[in-house]
Amino acid sequence: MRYLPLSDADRSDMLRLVGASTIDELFRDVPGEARLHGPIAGLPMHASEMAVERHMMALSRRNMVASDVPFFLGCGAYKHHIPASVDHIIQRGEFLTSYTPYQPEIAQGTLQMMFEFQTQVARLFGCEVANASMYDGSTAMWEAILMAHRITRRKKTVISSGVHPHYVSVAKTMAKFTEDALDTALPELVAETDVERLIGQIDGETSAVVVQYPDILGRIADLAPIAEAVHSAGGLLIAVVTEPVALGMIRSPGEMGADIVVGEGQSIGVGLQFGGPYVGLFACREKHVRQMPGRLAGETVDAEGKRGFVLTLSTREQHIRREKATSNICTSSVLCALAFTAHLTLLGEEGLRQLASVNHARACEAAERLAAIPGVELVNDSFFNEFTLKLPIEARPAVHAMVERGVLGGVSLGRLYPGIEGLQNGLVVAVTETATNEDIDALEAKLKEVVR
Amino acid sequence: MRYLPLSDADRSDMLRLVGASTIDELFRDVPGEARLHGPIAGLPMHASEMAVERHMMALSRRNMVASDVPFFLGCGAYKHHIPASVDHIIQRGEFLTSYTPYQPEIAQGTLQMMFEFQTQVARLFGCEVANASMYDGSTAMWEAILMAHRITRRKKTVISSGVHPHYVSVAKTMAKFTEDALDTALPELVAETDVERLIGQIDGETSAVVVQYPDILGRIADLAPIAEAVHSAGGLLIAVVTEPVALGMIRSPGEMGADIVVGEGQSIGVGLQFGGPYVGLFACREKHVRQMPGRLAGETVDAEGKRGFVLTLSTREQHIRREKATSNICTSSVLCALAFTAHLTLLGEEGLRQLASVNHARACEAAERLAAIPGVELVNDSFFNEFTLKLPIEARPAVHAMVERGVLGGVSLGRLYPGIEGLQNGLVVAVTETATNEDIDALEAKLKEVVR
Amino acid sequence: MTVNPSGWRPTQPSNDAIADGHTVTGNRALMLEEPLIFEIGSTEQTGVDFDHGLPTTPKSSRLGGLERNRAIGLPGLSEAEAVRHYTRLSRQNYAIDLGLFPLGSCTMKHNPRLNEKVARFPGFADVHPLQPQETVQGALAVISELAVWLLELTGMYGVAMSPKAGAHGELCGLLCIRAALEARGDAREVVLVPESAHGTNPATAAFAGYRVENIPANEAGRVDLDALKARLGPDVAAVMITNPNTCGLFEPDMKAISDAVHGAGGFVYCDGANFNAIVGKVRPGDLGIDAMHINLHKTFSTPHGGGGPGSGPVVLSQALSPFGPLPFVARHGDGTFRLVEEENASEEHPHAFGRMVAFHGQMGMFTRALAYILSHGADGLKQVAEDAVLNANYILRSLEDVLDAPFAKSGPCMHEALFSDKGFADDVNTLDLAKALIDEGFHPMTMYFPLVVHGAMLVEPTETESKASLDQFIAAVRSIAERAKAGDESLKAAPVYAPRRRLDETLAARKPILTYREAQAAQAAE
Amino acid sequence: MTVNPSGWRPTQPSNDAIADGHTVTGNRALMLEEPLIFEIGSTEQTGVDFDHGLPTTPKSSRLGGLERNRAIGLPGLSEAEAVRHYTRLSRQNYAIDLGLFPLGSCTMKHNPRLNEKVARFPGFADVHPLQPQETVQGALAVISELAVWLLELTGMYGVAMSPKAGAHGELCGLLCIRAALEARGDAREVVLVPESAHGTNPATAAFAGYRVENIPANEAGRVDLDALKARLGPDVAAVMITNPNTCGLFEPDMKAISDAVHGAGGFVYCDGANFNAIVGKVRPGDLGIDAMHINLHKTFSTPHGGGGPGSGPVVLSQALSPFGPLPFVARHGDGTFRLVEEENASEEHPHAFGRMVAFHGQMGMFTRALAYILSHGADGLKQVAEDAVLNANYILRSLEDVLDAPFAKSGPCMHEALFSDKGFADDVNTLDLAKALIDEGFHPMTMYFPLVVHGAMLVEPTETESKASLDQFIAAVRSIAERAKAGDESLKAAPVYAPRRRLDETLAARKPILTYREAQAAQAAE
Ligand SMILES: Cc1ncc(COP(=O)(O)O)c(C=O)c1O
Ligand SMILES: Cc1ncc(COP(=O)(O)O)c(C=O)c1O
Repeated sequence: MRYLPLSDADRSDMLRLVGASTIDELFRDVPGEARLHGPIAGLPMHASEMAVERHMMALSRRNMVASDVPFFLGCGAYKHHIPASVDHIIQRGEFLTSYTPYQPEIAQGTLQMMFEFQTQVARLFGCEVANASMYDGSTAMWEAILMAHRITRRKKTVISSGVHPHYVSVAKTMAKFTEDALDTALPELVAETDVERLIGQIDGETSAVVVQYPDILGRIADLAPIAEAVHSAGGLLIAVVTEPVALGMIRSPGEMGADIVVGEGQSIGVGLQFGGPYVGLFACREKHVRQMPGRLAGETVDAEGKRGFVLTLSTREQHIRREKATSNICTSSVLCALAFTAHLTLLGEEGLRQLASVNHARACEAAERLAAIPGVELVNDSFFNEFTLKLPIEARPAVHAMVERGVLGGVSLGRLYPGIEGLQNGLVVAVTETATNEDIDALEAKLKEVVR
Repeated sequence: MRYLPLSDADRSDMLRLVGASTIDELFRDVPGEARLHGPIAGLPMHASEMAVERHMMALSRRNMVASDVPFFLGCGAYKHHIPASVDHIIQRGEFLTSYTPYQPEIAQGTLQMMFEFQTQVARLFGCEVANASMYDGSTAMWEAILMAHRITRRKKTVISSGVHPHYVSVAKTMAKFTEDALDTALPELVAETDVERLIGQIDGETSAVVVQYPDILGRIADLAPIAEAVHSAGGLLIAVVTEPVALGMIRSPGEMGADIVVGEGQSIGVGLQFGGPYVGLFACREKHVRQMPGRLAGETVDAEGKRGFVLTLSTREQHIRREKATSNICTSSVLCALAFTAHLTLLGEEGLRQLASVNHARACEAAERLAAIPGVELVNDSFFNEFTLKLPIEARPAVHAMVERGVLGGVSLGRLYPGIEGLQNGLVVAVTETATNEDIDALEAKLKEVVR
Repeated sequence: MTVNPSGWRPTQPSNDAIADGHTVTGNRALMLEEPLIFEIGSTEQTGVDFDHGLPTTPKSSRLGGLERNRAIGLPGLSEAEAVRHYTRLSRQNYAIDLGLFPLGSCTMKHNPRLNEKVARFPGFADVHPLQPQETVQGALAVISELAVWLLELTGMYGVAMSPKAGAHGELCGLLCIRAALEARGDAREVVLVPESAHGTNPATAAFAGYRVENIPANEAGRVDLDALKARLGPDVAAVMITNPNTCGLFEPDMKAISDAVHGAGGFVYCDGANFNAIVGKVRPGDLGIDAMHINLHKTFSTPHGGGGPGSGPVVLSQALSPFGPLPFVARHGDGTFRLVEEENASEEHPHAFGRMVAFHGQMGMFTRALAYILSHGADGLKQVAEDAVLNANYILRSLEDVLDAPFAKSGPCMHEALFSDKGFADDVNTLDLAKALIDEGFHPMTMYFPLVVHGAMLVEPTETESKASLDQFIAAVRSIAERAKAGDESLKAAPVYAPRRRLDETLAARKPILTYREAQAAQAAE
Repeated sequence: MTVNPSGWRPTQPSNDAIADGHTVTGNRALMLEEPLIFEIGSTEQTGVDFDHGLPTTPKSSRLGGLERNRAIGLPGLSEAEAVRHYTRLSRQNYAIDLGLFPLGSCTMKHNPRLNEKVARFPGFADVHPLQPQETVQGALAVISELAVWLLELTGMYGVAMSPKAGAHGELCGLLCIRAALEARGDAREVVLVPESAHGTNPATAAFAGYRVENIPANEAGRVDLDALKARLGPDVAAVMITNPNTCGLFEPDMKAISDAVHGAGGFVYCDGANFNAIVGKVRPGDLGIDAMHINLHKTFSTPHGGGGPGSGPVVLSQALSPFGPLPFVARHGDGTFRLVEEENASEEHPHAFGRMVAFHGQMGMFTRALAYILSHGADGLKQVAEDAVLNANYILRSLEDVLDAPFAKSGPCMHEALFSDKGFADDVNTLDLAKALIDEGFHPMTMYFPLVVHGAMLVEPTETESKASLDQFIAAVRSIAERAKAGDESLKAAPVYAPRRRLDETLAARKPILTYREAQAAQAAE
């Protein structure tokens, strides 16, 4: 087997040294009846690299590739161009095949990268501190709700109807078991977000309000009034960002008063990959850092006084605190964080601003043209690179019909909110820098066809 | 521009320091009338990575990809499966972006790899020493002829009709200018090679005899008799190997008495790449090493007595010897040599033997089946993974007709020997481990169609 | 072009230069210092280009009046600088690709490059999670093929693929258990966890709303069966067992434990982080286990990447399968695949406890793990376990005379060898030995875990280490162990050759500096 | 999992351990020793697998009775060991990705990763050179697009794409010249080459069957025009000029030189290795040049790869174009492409001097170079030359007070700054300064070339270095230069931090050991 260095000669020498005559003697603690003899029956034996590669290639060809067709899907995962150097960097063996940096003297590469990542995320979100990554945006949001709960010692959380429905269901799932009370609602196909409702729901029991920015329909609303309302009630504001590229153009949640800002980092540096691995972003106020989940890299000095970095505040974590830890997270998503930080470093503030402008301009153009299709209405007043259309027909069949015409035309709200009255005609369209004029032409043409 | 670190601010600071008010002052040695003002007119301006990638992708899609169709081309370039780790290794920045190892203290990686490569090539070819690579097989062959000429001080070289015609024309081109006399001939569609003829041509003027093994039609002949004949006439035997994988099963030229063995290393570790870059292999007897062209890595010790490697015997080379150098070669093909040595290290002797057996077995199977097609004859008695068929019709149109049927069915001798009587019906078919049963079925079926 | 006309030849030089060891740049030849991006980049600089004549924001921007009005402070680098920055940083890391990385409990094995290649096929890497299902049949096929393998290898009934790492898998398993108990109206609030358990076990139990109680180990390093039985009762929802356990030992009483727990109406959760020791040799399903997570980033070699991403599918018994989370992949008779999500759950999977993540789990890890499994096949995976166990026992027996091996008498270990600092001179500890190993060119073993052994050193070589590599490691450990017993003070100075000497973790925790502040620039420059 | 319960905090440790500097393994933390594959591999071991039931050689083998009957002696490694072997070796190399690599005349600039990606598109990487032309139109299009760019950038008439490197391009150019002369029945046998020329120039001229004569330089480091004119005559076939020349200076008399050579019936070959200095600023075609090679691996950033592969297309004047080699790509009106090869040469290109390589040249370099050129565009390429020249002048002016810069008075340099060892203490030389630079974390400049300057140091920073990187380099050189002048003996000990101290090149040449012999094992082990 190509990955196994021991030869049969090595094996018998080593068995002799450990004083066993057969390998199975080393498994003697395994009750005989449970021990398997010979390879598990019915399963294939080892295969050559060429055979495996061909099998996987054949499977991969059964998927429609985003870059091969006009593509307009978003709703929590975005297609952006990733510089080739990012993939080169994350394939450096010293990053790819290292572990969580437990031995800082020989892990400065990962630790410094984490420190840079934390700083970039904090600045992008307008917060004081950020951690070194969570699994993804949806789990980061639940951890934020729990963190608020620890800080405020309150259990009621008000969640905006504009939060990604999958994120909401993750929170609902967990809340069942932690007995947190979640106040949720469904979005409506209107231009305004549910700011009013949120403010209305806040009371002295409210631990936090959770708002997505931009929201699931692409709408952008000022968070300041909500922050004010929840703060004056002694609660916290949690903002969720699923498209961080937007922050190259619009105000950060932190600036508007959010106490905890979490997000999905996929859209910077990480490919679509059918949903994972992605990278959860988590930022907050410095005063709350000891309630934060996840790894934190911190600056210190070595025995010669040289600056260096270490994992710190680990007394928050499971390996020290066990059942009293702020979270059970251990392995998170550091390699994706590396991709994120490398891409953001290549962009820099100037590049991010330009990238955001191109996205917004393209989206504005597409929105205008699509809204001009008879029977099709643009729901949003405000949006960044993603907006919602109200079709004259159900959007879900329309999406399938567009697929048959070779266009991935958007995400239907029917997919995200199955069977919910009033949302079935909603189509969420994301337009990034990767959409060409020809792509937009194709979308316009095919959508016209299918709605007529 | 994304690759340029200087900002405009840097530029003006630096101009100030060098005492120039404009960048063009630094170009003042360039006569005014020759100096261009502004970007060259009519050429496009810089482009985004995404735009360039799309343009190149579009061009690449205008080629038929070997792995996408049943594929049977050889004649000096072979399609073998290359382990993914080989490409990972050659993309290590420390190999990819380093220069010829002129500073050995910080180039041991490349130097040790060269030393290992030299040893592998020498052993594979059955020679005492090998160099650290040439451009490709064709230029290596000419360098071998010149080397023999330096050693024997004779100018007549007899070249077998079984040598790749492109290699022969490279030699003829050079010989015109060096006034070396080349005795060449065209192959015939028969089972025997031209051993007789070669031996017949040898005389006291003969510097070297050049034989390809296996030859252009895939035939394998014992080199010992030729070696004997040319040695007794005071000349040298040069063997050319274009498919080194064959040496996993058949005797090495060195064993049979070849004095200089050159080859094309592409088939181990290097992709087809439409013909380049490839890697020339060059091996010979130790006593002739000072007449050898190209870089050589040698073992030595450092100031602390630790083993290390350096470029050595450079008094053969242009940078020291200038017009008296053994060759003008400088940059050669070290990264391809790395791919070769990495792949061969993964194979090892056992893997190479197995790989060769699979190739031979597949080729035998295909040969039998194709020879069974009415009107189609197998020319070879002997072959490794490549053989020649005599078709009832001209092979060149047959190849095009197979392309229309989605099969890359082989190399026609009409392409290699345009207009040569008696060769037009020849089709050279290479069958490697990458050819599946379905591929061979397809070839058989399509060939049947086109020859009927 | 470089020549040495002077014909100069080296003579043993003095080492003063090393001793004083200062360079203008702070670099030491190939050991290069690297500043922070905030110290070298600028907010105007960028390493990306945009095409000419690209539309920029139209007059009527649609940003709802929330245009950014402050700078963010994100430095940019040209691509040339960025590639160099990260390459130089990477060289300050140790990694499997560099040498033995025997971090016990972490299974740091070779990461095949084929898997990296496969995961990057456009058909896998460039597919959106919400694409219509008819356009992602290949992706669903990968998930389902991998699921089948995991079930076969574990002998379990169902598998939840979406958990994002081991701890997330633990959570998934406990939530299944909780859902199952609630389904029968049985509200239990205690989860029993051995003292030797990994921190994520108790943390997860708490995260799932349970109260955690420890169960003791016997002197053979196994769960004390009697103590466990004694504690079982109507309040115990589950027992979390790690098997092979964190002392690197197999729990011979596993079946008995399961029976006892089931007898008391509880469930058995098995922490499968150590599955590498038994894959293809034993099927947890045959030991009465109800739920077990599998760290694809351990047993099935998806790269650890400096701390993730991982993937933690959870295999489930028949009793728990109905409660597994959404979404999952269902296979039709006609060979096509369909996602079971909230909308169709009511028919197909009514008891699902809910959803754990936004999408379908770690697809990029599934492709790698499947390629790994297909490469090994049933025979290769069995060999993996055997070689992993053989390598660990080889280390155990080669070191037990110089290092205290608390459970060595009780027989062979599984995939990891456990040692303690017993016998070290008073002022020398496990940390010192670990740091000395760094200078020898090895990554240290896991230190101070499990907590049940003093100054624990947990060594997991894995099956992808050659005998030569183990022998070199053994020689290094032996010499350091001798020094540790002799109380050699110079161990305190280790490491001396690493990019950094020992770092002050206490300072870092007392005055946390978690992000870069421009103010620091000055200070850093000092 | 690692914690530090002892709460230990570092105190400035002693450095003794460094001074004695010995480890059991010989490793120094991340600086790892690596044996030869012949010392760690075995002929039975392999890192590849073959599928079960693959046909093996049938009874009737067709090998003509030449089956191998001896072992070859090729060691194999498992993939795990192989990846580690080459990774560890790679870490003993310096590279552009690590830092400044100012090797004069070699143009070590950043190698964009996009180009690596593009070259690996299956449509380029997995195409056979002898595929029918209708199946390789994309490949032919790449060659022809790149050719058009090279012609535009140089203002020349034709281009030969097949030469495999710079030296091969020189050969191509001289053979065109020779063919052109022979075509007019004019047999000339001398080629004039400046003393300062790169070694490949005279070597190539000899390789092409010419006699080489040197032409002197004037004290401004340029070709002595009068001396050249005086030497011109009916026996002079060509003059080879490097422009910008190897002293990093532009030849202001280039046009006059060309006119004189043409006047005497000869041709002008220009060594284009230094084209990076003028790309987009000057077109060689406007200076009367007849042939010039372009090192795609320099100016157009295809990676040097530790010594190749490169690519050396040659641009030709109208006078020489008819004689260019086969094959080449012709573009039809309908946008399709066709190869002109031996078979159709007689109609389309009757005067071709012949063929230089088996196939079509370095396709893998063409794709990279084209991606590089399209990325920069006309504006970016001009900027490349300007920044390259600016960076070199910045270094020249920042060091001329501490290092002798022989031609600094004569005005600005182009893309490289040249210094001499004048002023160093007697026993200190250029080599010592270079080796000290290694400890500082830089690759040394080109040493002892060009030969016209004593102890030459030729520094070519290229345009992809930031000002910060140059400043750090300048600081390091300044301090070493001071030590060199002061005769600081410790320079002789440099490098001290590299994987190896200075190596004995004389020993290597006196008793060449060019391949591994098992006998050595013992000796090596000593
Ligand atoms: C025994 C054990 N359990 C659980 C875990 C947690 O797994 P993960 O890090 O994938 O969340 C680990 C990983 O370190 C472990 O070693
Ligand atoms: C001035 C000069 N001419 C020619 C060459 C030879 O080019 P190549 O190494 O590509 O053959 C070089 C490369 O070092 C050079 O610097």
